[in-house]
Amino acid sequence: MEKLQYKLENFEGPLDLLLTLVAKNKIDIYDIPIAELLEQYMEQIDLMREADLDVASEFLEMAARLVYIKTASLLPRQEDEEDPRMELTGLLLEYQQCKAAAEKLRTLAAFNTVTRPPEELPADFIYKRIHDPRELRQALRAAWGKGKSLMPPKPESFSALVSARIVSVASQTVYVLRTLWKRGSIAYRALFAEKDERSARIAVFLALLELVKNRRVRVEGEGDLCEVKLMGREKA
Amino acid sequence: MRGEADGEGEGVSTEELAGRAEAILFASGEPVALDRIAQVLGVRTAAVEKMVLALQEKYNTPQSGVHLLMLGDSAQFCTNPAFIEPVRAALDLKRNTPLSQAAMEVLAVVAYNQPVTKAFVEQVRGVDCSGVVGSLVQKGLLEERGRLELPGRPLLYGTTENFLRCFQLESIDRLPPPPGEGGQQEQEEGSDDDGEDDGPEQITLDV
Amino acid sequence: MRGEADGEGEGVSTEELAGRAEAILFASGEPVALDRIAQVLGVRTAAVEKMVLALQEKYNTPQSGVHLLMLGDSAQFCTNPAFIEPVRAALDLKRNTPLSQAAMEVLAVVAYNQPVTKAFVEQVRGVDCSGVVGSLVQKGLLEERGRLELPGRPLLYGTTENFLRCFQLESIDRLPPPPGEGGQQEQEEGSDDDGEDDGPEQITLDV
Repeated sequence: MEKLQYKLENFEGPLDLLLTLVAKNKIDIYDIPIAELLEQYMEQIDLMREADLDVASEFLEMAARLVYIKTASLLPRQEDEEDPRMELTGLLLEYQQCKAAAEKLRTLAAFNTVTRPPEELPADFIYKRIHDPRELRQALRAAWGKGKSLMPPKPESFSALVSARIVSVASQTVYVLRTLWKRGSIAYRALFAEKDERSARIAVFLALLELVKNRRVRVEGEGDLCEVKLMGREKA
Repeated sequence: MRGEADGEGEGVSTEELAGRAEAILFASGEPVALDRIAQVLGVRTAAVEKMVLALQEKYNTPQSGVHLLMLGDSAQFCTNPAFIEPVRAALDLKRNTPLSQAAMEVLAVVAYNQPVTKAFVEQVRGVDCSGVVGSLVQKGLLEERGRLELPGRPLLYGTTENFLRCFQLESIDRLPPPPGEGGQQEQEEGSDDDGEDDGPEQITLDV
Repeated sequence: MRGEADGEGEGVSTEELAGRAEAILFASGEPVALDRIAQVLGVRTAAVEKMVLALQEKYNTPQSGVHLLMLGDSAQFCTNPAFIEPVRAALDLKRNTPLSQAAMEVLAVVAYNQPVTKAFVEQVRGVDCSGVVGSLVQKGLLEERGRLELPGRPLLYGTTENFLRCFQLESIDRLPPPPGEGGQQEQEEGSDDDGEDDGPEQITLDV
């Protein structure tokens, strides 16, 4: 086979290099003489290394692949078993098509038109969507609990640091149920609205989990619109 | 094609020169000095002036979507001002995204308590609301309503006519009764409405 | 303003509607979907198609500085390609550096197989393509098209309207038929006309 001197940087990748070798040696892509191709491929890689250049890992990976294919093709094969070289053939054909398609595209490329930047119109920000007024009520409800739970702690709440009262989950189970018996449902956040202490809030949360697990209450909706409902008794 | 750019106006038809001027004016979003066009086309400024006049005659009709303006010694294409509204509608709709939950909450707090300061809204929601309030003002849903006579003279905010339109309210009195929760604010006006069984007392929590 | 967005095309003359469409296309600068124009003008998309055809007839002459392109389902104004040099000269635009071989290959794989993942492109080319894909997205030639519902939910890529413009295609269907399989380079030319059955599925790999 003819000796070739290429620079690897000139190739788009291992497939490109292989295709070049195939073309130069007029190799039948459907019946690749894998041993010879491997030999030539390795020569190129070695040349690169001699030149002290970094060989991209993809090139080494392909070398390993070729070695594998070569080994596999030496082994006896079942009749229905595929020629291990076929996978390589497939890869090369695909890449060949890719290159051909790229050439076709290149003939179309024009870059000969210029477009205009969008005109800077004074923006009209006025809101125009139509809403149901009840959304406001819902939003107010959602907003209300928030401040309570997110505002900076009141001075009293620091006393808890000293007295560290532990709030029991049981007491908060009673609290949740009692609230729901009265009301049937309540906004999730509102449940926590008056619970300034962390331990109380945790207890309410745990109580809620327990009640959900025991199918006493149901939590519906998501985010700020989340509602807690008593099960088995719809709100009158 | 290449040579022409360095400018010999000769040998090129007047129509083609006008087309080049048109292309240059179109591609630039900004006003282009006639001098500059003359230089590129390799013709006198007076010739460019003529072209621009001819282009104006072609473009500046009431039905045309595009007009050509003279601004001093420059020319600029712009949208026919008569069609600014459909243009806005086509390009601006992105700005009309639905209100976020945060915006809705701020709006609700203001609507039910107006006029209120931003600090009040922030206290209720427990988070900074400057950005949201600003954008609601920009959207024409909130407006400034003077200042509170307190240290710092904070601005007061209220809802607008546009707010009433968006929420299909004839007047601000027609707001749905506020939910009773949270215990303290309900005195304002809401819970007097009968049908609301979530009155404030029902939410009273035992701590 | 409100009315037009919700659309009453009636009561407005065809010329005025065409003018509005022209204004929208002009002001946008970018490709505008005909659907969108139809929605804003309150007419059917078919009517907008007609307007665009009429505008194309008016604009797309050899002497005109401005052309109207159809790009997929969108339309966009741009300069007459014949006048690119004076436009570049006047606006100080750099000549586009031609796309690298790698970029052309990536574009080709995406164009013929879109939407595709980067992994697919890399499989065909046998090399990492992250940098190239990124720069093509930045150049506005490729765009993200959602994610594939597979582990890792990889991003999908497709070509843009800008790609269509730069490659002078009215729609992606107008890509030349893909080069056939079995592909010694010479065969491509032949397979152009008859080789319809070498459809893109033959480039398709299982990812």
